[in-house]
Amino acid sequence: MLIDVDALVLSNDRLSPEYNVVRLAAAEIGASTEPGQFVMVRQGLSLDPLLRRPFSVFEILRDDNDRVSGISLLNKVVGAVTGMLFTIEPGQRLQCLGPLGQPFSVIKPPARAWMVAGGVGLAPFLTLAESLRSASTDTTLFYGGRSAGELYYLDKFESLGVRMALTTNDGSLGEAGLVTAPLKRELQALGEETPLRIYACGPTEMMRAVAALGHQYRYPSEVSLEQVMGCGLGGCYSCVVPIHEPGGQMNFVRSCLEGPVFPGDRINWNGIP
Amino acid sequence: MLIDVDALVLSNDRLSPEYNVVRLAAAEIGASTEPGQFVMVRQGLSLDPLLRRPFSVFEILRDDNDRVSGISLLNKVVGAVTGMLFTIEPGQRLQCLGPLGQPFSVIKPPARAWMVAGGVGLAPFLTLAESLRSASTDTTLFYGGRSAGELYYLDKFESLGVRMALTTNDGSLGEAGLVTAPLKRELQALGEETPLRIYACGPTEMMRAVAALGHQYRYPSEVSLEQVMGCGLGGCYSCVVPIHEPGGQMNFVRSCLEGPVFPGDRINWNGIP
Amino acid sequence: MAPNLSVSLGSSLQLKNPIMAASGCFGYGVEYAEVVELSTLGGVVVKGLFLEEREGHPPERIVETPSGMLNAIGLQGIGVHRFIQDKLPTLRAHGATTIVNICGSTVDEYAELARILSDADGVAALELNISCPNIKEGGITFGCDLGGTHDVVARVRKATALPIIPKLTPNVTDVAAFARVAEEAGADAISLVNTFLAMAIDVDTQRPKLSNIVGGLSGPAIRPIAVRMVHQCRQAVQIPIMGMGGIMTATDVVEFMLAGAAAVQVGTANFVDPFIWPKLLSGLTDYLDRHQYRSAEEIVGTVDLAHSDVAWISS
Amino acid sequence: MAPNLSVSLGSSLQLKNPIMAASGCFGYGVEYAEVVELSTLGGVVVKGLFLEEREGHPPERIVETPSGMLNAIGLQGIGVHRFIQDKLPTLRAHGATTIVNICGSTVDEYAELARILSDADGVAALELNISCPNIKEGGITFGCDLGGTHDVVARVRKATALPIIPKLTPNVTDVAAFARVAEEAGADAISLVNTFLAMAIDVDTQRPKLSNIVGGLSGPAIRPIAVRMVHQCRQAVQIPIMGMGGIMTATDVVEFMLAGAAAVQVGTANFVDPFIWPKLLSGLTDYLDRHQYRSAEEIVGTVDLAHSDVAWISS
Ligand SMILES: Cc1cc2nc3c(=O)[nH]c(=O)nc-3n(C[C@H](O)[C@H](O)[C@H](O)COP(=O)(O)OP(=O)(O)OC[C@H]3O[C@@H](n4cnc5c(N)ncnc54)[C@H](O)[C@@H]3O)c2cc1C
Ligand SMILES: Cc1cc2nc3c(=O)[nH]c(=O)nc-3n(C[C@H](O)[C@H](O)[C@H](O)COP(=O)(O)OP(=O)(O)OC[C@H]3O[C@@H](n4cnc5c(N)ncnc54)[C@H](O)[C@@H]3O)c2cc1C
Ligand SMILES: Cc1cc2nc3c(=O)[nH]c(=O)nc-3n(C[C@H](O)[C@H](O)[C@H](O)COP(=O)(O)O)c2cc1C
Ligand SMILES: Cc1cc2nc3c(=O)[nH]c(=O)nc-3n(C[C@H](O)[C@H](O)[C@H](O)COP(=O)(O)O)c2cc1C
Ligand code: FES
Ligand code: FES
Repeated sequence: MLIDVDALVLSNDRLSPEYNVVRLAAAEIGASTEPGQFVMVRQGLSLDPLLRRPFSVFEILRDDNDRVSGISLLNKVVGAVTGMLFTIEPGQRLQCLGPLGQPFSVIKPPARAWMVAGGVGLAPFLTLAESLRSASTDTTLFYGGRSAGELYYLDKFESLGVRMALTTNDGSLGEAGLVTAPLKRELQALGEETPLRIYACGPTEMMRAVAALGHQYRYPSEVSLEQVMGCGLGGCYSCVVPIHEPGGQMNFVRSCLEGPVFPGDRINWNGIP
Repeated sequence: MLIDVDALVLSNDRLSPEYNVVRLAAAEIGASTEPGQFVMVRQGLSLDPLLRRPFSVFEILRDDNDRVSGISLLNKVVGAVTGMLFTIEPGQRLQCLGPLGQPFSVIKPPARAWMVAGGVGLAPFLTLAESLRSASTDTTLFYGGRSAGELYYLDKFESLGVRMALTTNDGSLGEAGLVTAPLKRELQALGEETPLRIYACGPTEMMRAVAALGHQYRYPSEVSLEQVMGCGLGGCYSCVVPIHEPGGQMNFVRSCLEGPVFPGDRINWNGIP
Repeated sequence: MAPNLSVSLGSSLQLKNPIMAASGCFGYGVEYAEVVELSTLGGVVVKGLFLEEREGHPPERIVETPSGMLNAIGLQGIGVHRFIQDKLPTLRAHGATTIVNICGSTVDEYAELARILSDADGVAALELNISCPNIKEGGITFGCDLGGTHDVVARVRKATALPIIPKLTPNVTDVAAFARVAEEAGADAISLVNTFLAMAIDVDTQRPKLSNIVGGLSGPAIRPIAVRMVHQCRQAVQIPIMGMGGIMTATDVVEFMLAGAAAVQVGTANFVDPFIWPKLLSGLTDYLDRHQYRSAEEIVGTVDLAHSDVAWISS
Repeated sequence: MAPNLSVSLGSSLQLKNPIMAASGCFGYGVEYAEVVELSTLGGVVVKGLFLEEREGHPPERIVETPSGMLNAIGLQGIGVHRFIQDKLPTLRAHGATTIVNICGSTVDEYAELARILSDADGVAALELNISCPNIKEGGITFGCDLGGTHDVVARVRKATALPIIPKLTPNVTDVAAFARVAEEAGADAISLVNTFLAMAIDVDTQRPKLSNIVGGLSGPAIRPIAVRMVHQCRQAVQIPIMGMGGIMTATDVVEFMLAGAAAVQVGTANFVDPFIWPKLLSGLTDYLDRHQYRSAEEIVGTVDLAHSDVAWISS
């Protein structure tokens, strides 16, 4: 059920000068969030910035009794609201509306799951990894960043039993280059018979490449798009994505309602700014 | 000299649900502020609220070596910015532009000084009391509030050797009624020969009454007006006060430049909203 | 006793309360059925409809600006027939007071839309969108021309018995003149404002931020202009006014009503807070209670101008 | 090498840089002599002057609105003679490039002001304020009428050899038409926008917040509309444009220049941050450096519209 919580900030861990994790006492949202869903946030009563901003739910927080106690957001500073989220202090509050959007489909064994994350595109994959691993799905994280200092939460994924394939632009951790390189290599090496689902979140060009690889090797892919969203609820038609409809026709669909997760194949990538 | 300091908030003492004192590391401003001067404040980069707000300098802070280390503001919540100032936390920053405006004139013995404060109108009087008392001027504070819980910093004034005449609307501290009642009584009791200057800050009706009493008993008064101020520097002409000019003519003068302190006699009180 | 919130927008349109969802900011209404009880709203103005389906403009379709936003959705929509078939029954089932915002490239299209919607079950009124700033054909070309405004209103008047409410654009020198023409041509009420034609440029790419180059500015940034226009129109016409532009709080609702709006619409604020509706309603009720009014209609147009000229100099 | 910031506003007005203080937001300039080296500004447009002294409107004269403010100062001023006597020498002494904003109730008054100021020492240009929304006589009545605009500009053109820059109001349907008329009548440049006519009501007292009932909206709230209007005018006329409306940062300066402004004015932002001037100048320099321009003039009007229509459907 959709709710709006004026959530207390429990902690703010600054991971780097650009990335941080904000933990929020929004148990009601956490309790009903599925992997890949998002919340729309805003702070206070100021009318500038005006609109809420979409953020993936990064973690579902649990208390000592393993009851859901909140959520966290993985934030990367790019502008006004992400800048504010970086400086927010425990004790302050953040309005969170959610959960919203269509989640990833959680594939089950014997199929394998390959998650491909670029930068802050890691955000939806921690909850997905948890769901996949509780279903005992064989799960890999292909994760690329600019440098070693920009790859986060590796221990956490490892502790869930996720196989890691890391890349950095500068080669300071894992393989040097783009995250699509090991992905392509492993796809080539894969036997045709292995059922597999690819999940991707990151820069548009990365997702496009992943969707193309999925198409080429005939594996289904799901990408989580980051369109500009005015409302998150289907009211404004700002967040549209050009989609190939089953009939061959082209259509603008609202990524807040029908996404943000889409089959990679359905998207007309040329129409995404 | 006028400067703009992005001042660190050192502390925020909430005195009541409406009043608080914010201490700011703005030593450069503190070092050159005279009693009755003000600063224009704003927080952060948000464009709503947009304009700065004027606040009297309440205290000049000093470090252990008695060097000026900052200033404080006495804040009363009435709207957006005063509300923000109430919730601000140490570690955050507040932009302070100042010092601005014409100060009170600090009268010297044998003249006496009577300060009349209503509510948050107390703000400019702590620095004035300090200056008066260092000049050994016999100083009285007539101070009115709604109830005992809304009269602040009494010890501080007493420790400076200021005589106190307190009133509350509900009689919970001092005399019941308006602060102009004891003022009037004491003016009546005063011998004609005693030189005296009256200073007033508070609600417009109070200042108007004080100016009228001063006029009636032929003592000079100085009032500190609280006009809406767009800029604080003489640029916008928003803050004007209708003034009786020496020639008998009427004129709108900018209270940020020629005030906020004016001789009570010079003001056309009917023209103040 | 709780104040009476109902207001009338002309003889044939009675609203439960003066607070409605603005066109294009509430989808087809059905999207919000889980968020707010649609029947509690004064009305739901659905997204602008053409006769036919439209794909709208490519992204980017919106950009945020100080206390506002630009949109150039381009009236993506399902067309009137699919609306009647797929959406209207749901709106009816939820007890919504549905006002349909219609848009045409020609006067005939407006008339045709009006005829079709007159036959549909569950349409309370038609809002004539002659003010959309971000489509090329139709729309604002009628709204910026007195003759064009007259033609559309007069033709739709002939085509339907439904209450008709032309929606005026603020992008004109004298909005009151358009209000008068609309009244003369037979409008039951007018609504204003639609958005302000505006533009934002990305300085890094040196391209417009919107794919459509220009878009419409809405949100609290425009409120003071919208309030002024509502007040001007109130002095120019007898028919009721639906006021809008930047309403975010119940105080803003009251401001528009004092300026002369018999009802208000809320657009952009619904994006910021989809749970705003009960807050606005209870805020309005509180205001009326506090000021001891028995009905919302009592405050329409009652802004007090008498004290504005402080006669300081004479005193 | 540092990029060349100088820009020309017509043949007889060369500015050191494109960033000027807007009229009415910088007093007579002298108020800010301690805050900013006046000679470092592209120019100082002084507060609107009539022939005679004016007392202006009683308070309240301003009210803040979301990301903006309304003002109805009512052009309080010292009149042209006292300006020439008391303020101009100081401006000259500080090396300011002074542009005088003039305002009249009749066409004759504009011409008379122009004549008087032509004889004064230290006036770089005249800005013709035909767009002040909050005085009854003169001003905006000329600015909202094509004939009136033409008359004022043509008459002032005859009265002076100084560069003349009519300042256009945004409160019109087609600002580009006014730009064209101004050009035809002999303007050297145009400036826009003045403020938007607007209103705010105090719901508790039920009175207008401004003593003058209405006032002019300025500040970042209006920026997207102003940028659009500058861009429209750029396509309509050859003469240079001074753009303004809500500039708060160097990015905003660049946005206006890309839209077509040869220079910009900054008004409300100076209230928020009187130390803004060096920040804007260094921000502009940084931008030009980063994008490898050698001069500010290179970016005027270069917004790239070619990519705006993303041809997604064909791909
Ligand atoms: C479903 C969804 C989930 C998201 N999850 C996360 C997340 O978990 N963590 C996270 O840090 N971010 C996430 N984002 C992106 C995030 O919403 C944007 O970074 C944010 O809206 C920018 O707001 P701002 O006020 O900081 O930037 P603004 O000041 O609004 O803009 C600054 C710059 O950022 C660009 N920008 C604006 N919106 C986006 C966007 N949606 N994507 C990329 N660039 C943008 C603008 O073009 C502009 O150049 C998500 C977006 C979507 C749609
Ligand atoms: C020289 C000077 C010194 C001041 N010193 C102090 C001080 O030391 N401490 C302090 O708490 N306040 C002081 N004030 C008043 C303070 O500036 C206002 O309370 C403040 O600007 C309100 O801002 P806001 O955003 O909270 O209210 P807004 O949201 O802007 O307005 C809320 C309500 O407050 C009213 N209001 C706005 N400005 C004023 C004003 N100037 N006076 C009274 N009511 C106003 C508005 O009409 C409105 O109804 C001073 C004012 C001046 C001119
Ligand atoms: C995203 C968006 C889409 C809109 N679509 C329409 C529309 O289809 N028809 C219409 O008449 N107005 C449309 N409008 C204008 C609004 O109905 C309203 O007039 C305007 O936004 C001002 O109100 P606000 O400030 O409360 O949003 C739209 C506005 C927005 C923001
Ligand atoms: C308080 C105030 C006074 C103004 N006075 C004048 C004036 O005298 N003459 C004039 O042409 N414009 C005047 N303006 C308009 C500004 O010059 C400018 O056109 C407008 O404010 C938009 O720019 P901004 O958003 O940067 O303030 C005034 C604006 C304000 C806010
Ligand atoms: S964000 Fe508004 S429709 Fe998707
Ligand atoms: S506050 Fe701007 S002139 Fe006084």
